Amino acid sequence: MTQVYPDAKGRYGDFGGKYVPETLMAPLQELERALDDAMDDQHFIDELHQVLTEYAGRPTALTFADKVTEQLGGAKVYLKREDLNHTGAHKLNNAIGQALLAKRMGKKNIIAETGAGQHGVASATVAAKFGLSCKVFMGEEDIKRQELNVFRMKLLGAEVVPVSSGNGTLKDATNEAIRYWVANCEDHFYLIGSVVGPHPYPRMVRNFQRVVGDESKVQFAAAEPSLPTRIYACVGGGSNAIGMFYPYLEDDVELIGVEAAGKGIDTSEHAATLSRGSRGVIHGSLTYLMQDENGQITEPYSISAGLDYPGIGPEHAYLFDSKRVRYEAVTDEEALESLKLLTETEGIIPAIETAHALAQAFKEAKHLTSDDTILINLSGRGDKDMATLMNHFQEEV
Amino acid sequence: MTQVYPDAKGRYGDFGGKYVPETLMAPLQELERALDDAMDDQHFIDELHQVLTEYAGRPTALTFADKVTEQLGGAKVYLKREDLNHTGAHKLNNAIGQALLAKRMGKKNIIAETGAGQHGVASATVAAKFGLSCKVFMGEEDIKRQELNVFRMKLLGAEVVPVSSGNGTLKDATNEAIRYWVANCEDHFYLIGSVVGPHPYPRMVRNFQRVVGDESKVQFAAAEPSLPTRIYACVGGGSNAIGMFYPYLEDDVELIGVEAAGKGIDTSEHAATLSRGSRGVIHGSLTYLMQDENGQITEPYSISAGLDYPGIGPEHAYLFDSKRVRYEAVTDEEALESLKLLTETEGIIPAIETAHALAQAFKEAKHLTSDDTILINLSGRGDKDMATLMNHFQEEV
Amino acid sequence: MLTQTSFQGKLTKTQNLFIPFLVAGDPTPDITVQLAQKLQTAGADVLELGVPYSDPIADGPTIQRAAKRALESGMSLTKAIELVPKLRENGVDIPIVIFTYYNPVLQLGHDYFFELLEKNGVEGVLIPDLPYEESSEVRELALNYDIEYISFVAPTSEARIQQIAEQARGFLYCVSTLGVTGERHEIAPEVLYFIDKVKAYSQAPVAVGFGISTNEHVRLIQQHADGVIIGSKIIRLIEEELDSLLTAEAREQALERFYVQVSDLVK
Amino acid sequence: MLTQTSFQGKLTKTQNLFIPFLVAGDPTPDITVQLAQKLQTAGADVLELGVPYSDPIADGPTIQRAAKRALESGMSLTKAIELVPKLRENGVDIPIVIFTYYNPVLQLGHDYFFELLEKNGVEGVLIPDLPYEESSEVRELALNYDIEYISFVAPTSEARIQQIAEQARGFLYCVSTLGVTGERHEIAPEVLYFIDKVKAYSQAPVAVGFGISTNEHVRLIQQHADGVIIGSKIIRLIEEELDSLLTAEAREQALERFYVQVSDLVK
Ligand SMILES: Cc1ncc(COP(=O)(O)O)c(C=O)c1O
Ligand SMILES: Cc1ncc(COP(=O)(O)O)c(C=O)c1O
Repeated sequence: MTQVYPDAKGRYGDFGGKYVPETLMAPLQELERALDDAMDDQHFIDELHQVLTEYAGRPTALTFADKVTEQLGGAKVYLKREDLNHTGAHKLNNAIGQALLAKRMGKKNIIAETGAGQHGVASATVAAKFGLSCKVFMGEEDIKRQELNVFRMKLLGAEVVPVSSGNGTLKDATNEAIRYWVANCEDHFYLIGSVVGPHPYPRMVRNFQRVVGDESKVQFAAAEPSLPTRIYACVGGGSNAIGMFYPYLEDDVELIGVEAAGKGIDTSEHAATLSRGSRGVIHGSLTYLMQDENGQITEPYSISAGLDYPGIGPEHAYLFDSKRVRYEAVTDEEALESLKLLTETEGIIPAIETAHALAQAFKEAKHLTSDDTILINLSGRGDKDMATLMNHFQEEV
Repeated sequence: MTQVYPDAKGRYGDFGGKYVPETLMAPLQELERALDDAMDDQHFIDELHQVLTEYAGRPTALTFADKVTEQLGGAKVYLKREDLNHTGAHKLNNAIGQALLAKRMGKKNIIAETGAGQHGVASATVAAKFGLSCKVFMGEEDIKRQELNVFRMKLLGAEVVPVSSGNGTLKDATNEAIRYWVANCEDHFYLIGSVVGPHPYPRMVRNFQRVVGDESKVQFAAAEPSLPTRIYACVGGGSNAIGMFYPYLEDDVELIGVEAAGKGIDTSEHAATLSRGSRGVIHGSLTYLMQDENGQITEPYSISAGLDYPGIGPEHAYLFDSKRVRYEAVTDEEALESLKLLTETEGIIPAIETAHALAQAFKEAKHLTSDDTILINLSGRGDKDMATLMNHFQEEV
Repeated sequence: MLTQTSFQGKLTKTQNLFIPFLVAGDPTPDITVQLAQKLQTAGADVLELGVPYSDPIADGPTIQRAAKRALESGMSLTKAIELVPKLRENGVDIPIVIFTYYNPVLQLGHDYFFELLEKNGVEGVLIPDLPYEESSEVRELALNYDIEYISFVAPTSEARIQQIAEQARGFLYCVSTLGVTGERHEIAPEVLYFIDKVKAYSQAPVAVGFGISTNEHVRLIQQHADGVIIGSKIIRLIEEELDSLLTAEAREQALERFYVQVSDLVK
Repeated sequence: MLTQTSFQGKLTKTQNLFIPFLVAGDPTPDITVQLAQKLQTAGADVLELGVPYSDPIADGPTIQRAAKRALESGMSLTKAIELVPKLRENGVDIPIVIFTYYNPVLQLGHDYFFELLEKNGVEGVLIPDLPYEESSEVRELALNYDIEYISFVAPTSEARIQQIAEQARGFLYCVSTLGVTGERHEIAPEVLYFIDKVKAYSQAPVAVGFGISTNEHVRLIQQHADGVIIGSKIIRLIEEELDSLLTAEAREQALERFYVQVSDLVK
């Protein structure tokens, strides 16, 4: 299966492709060639590995969550600790990979889109480390909501470009980043933050994120006699999930992607792209997305900024249709409850994105036995979410 | 030398000892016995190692800071990445060690003091992980200044006890924690956050923090043919510094501890205990401290809450007097400038505490040659300092 | 050497083409019809009728604003297509090309989309985010329905210029500069060189778009290409008259001023 | 079986001792003198004169507040010792014990400290954060200067009780409960058991402190121990009269009320 897709046109079954203005076709081909060339070059692979190890702090730990396990009374719960990655989430793995590639391609400038600012911070970080200029496109609404991350990017030397088009959120920031790239593709590298966008982005980002799953496989084998019964990851664009799932696709392991149900998938306020969306094209790729009957893309909602995206990576669309991965949706409330549970029992404050995966995993773990093991991708830490959490929990704690 | 101190009375040369109310003598002896017993027990050592590895994410990376090195044009700069430790600083190493010891001693409740909240968060974290109740004493002024960390502790399930005595800062919180401990020593474990306090605390905390230096020695040997020329660490109470320095004390390596000079050591607003303080007793230990001519302890000042302490660990007092370690002081301004430099060149936002070590190291690295290597203990990440940094840099960035 | 007649034979000219762009429904469907009449009177050879879209990645701020206004007036792909018979009723008989992003097309379904186009008498279609490699099914359907599928070439197209140009139908949309739609100050010499290169391969008339905003641009481009596509500049002219256009009593005069400005632009 | 006379022979009683505690300079040095007079009249056998300190880790909130007031009035270790001759001048002739944390002593230097004590006629010293193991030098100096170095025992002292008690001088300060200074509601039976145990070893009178705040406490304790040390309760009585004490016209009456309250406490 791992060999089957994407095909030469960047297709995962029906999904993927390159739905971009003509101007970008050449840069995408150039990128694809450079990527293939780099991934064949042991020197590049070694450099990537070295940066991941010596700079980002990989491998991240695999933690047996003994207290949660005890509390749930079902399957043994393991956590893959991407929260311990430099800058606090899996996002950096991909940013490092793409930045090294940009450098190799001789591009001195990177551009990136960001919603909550996590990918923006990761991009600004690698730009600083590798001596690249960095422009981060960010919706004006998001800039207001994520003051701290905006400041962090600036401190790292990046320029944050406010985007007022549309609703001034992630989708619009992405549109604007693409527009800027169209105009400046000759010397700019567009560093996309998830397994979305036109081919070869979904493949490239997956390959830079699979280190999560690959490491976990080795670590899990050292801890348990067999593979995990189930693996959980939250799904926004889908990069942490595919990074975790990919190395297990051909194994006898149940894989569960967890979307944001916001205020409920039966309301209009959610971001459950697979559970409630339909096929369409967004940001250069054919996939599932949230749209109205006229094919206008609609604004999603989730308490978690990183899941608040109307599309999803095309590989997930494929894995959904082919039923290799099960996708579930978890509400704001359920996520926050699980966040609190993990915090109180394990002393780990996860990102609200991550808490969606936790919620589904905890629900299911109860009904499994102590012979079962589950692995959750702890995609990031909750430090960035403190303002939101304070709003929500202030009275309770 | 490593065998010479502390002696049986907890003395490092003249320094250290147990200057505590009679009530605490027995609990301190109990602690000392339990500690010695635990450190002799391979089972305890293995458990400690396992938690550090699988939960905290150790070993933390050793990063070659190529861009800073290039920019400074002198010695090669290496960073020991305690910022990648769970909860973002070296503090957790010690909290894990003490919490495991508390559990082993059958104490179900821990108490801790905190200034900025870093040790409070570390304590609340281990309390959650090991199922202990946790009370964190914190000055009322600090509670106002560190709203976010207060919330974090509460979310982790800890009780934050406001301390209004004195100036309502760290020193007073420590006094209050000691008072509470005096009253509740039978079933409470006092989890001190640095190499301060009465014997055996300074020794215990050093032994739980030496993992930093021990790891770095192995990692450095893999990266360079010889030991570092100089090693730098910031000094508040002195735990990250002693953790880093201790394994090198008998080696031919220059060790530099960096205190907070605040607005300048010739003003009244600084926290440069060794550079400007005198001998005295604080929090149970004979050491250097900041006091007036009547022996009343004075309030220190530093932009960095973690260095804003009027005393220092007794082992540092000894290493200062014996000249084995050189101590320097760095102002707020110098620290912030180095914080910015590291952020922009390496994509790592350090804690303001850490930035003091950076400032001194960067100053000196310029005058060394490319045959020299320096190692800086990157004691923590700057996420906790964003509000302070925003205030300071908002116009600049 | 352009011999191909196209747009169901309705485009007989193959030089000095003037192809203006309107967003259907900007600011209202009725006004779009009136603006189209003026453009035809001012010499338009083909009308590019844009369908407003929530996420127009190939468009600059001017056309984004127009799309926003049009979406607020309730426009959709279906309604835009159904506006064509209205245009005909009102005397607009030049070939009409529907400009739409791919996602709304996908929601209608390819077949239904072409049925709609045919039923409503649309002569061409142009999808900016459906590059050559992704468009074979749509191009085939277009051939079957005898509707021109307009292709793009860009300065970065390089090796693909020939492939695309040789299969071009209707006209070949030559993106004059990198970037999204919007007015530009200067036309760089490389642009003219690029146009010449494209012309050498193209069977269809080569029309140049993106950034043409002055009469000088038009004259210069017409010396090298077969036509000009003018989008953002036209939208800007509409924006200048927006209040008047939306006021019943002032509209006639605003349309007249629009007509004069457009005529000056392409004179 | 207590035979030792102490405090340079000035303490001849070895039972039913009443040892009140004042913070020197709370709220002013002059008022401290007046309060001491009243305490002597109310039957005090020894006066414990506290030196205010910035970081009093063995004290509860009441004594912390007193220390704060005293520091604000400019009090220091030297000034507290120099207050003793003033007390003598005003007729306070019971033994006086200086209660001070160790750090101010260290700043003066051990020798100079004892010289000062001697010169000013202080009979005893008590350092709450200088436990037995850290105090050998100070104890030796105290012996040389014939000044009583008062030791503490606490419920947690266990094996050390005997060692400390056997070397006790002046009186042995028996910390009745865990915790810092402050009033308590009840005296637990374990406390009495603990006192009995201490008494069995001690050469010096055993005085019990920490938490004694009612006449019932005093009576109960006196049945087991040789004396009571009353600190926080005395400070509370001062606090109740604080405003009056600080007003020249009201002071005399306030002192009188203070006297009555103290007398009731130890009657
Ligand atoms: C911690 C964390 N987890 C998950 C996500 C969602 O992204 P993806 O689905 O690409 O992993 C984000 C996005 O910002 C994130 O910050
Ligand atoms: C990141 C960091 N570094 C250093 C310190 C200073 O403590 P110490 O001197 O004990 O290492 C602190 C204290 O909070 C800290 O948070």
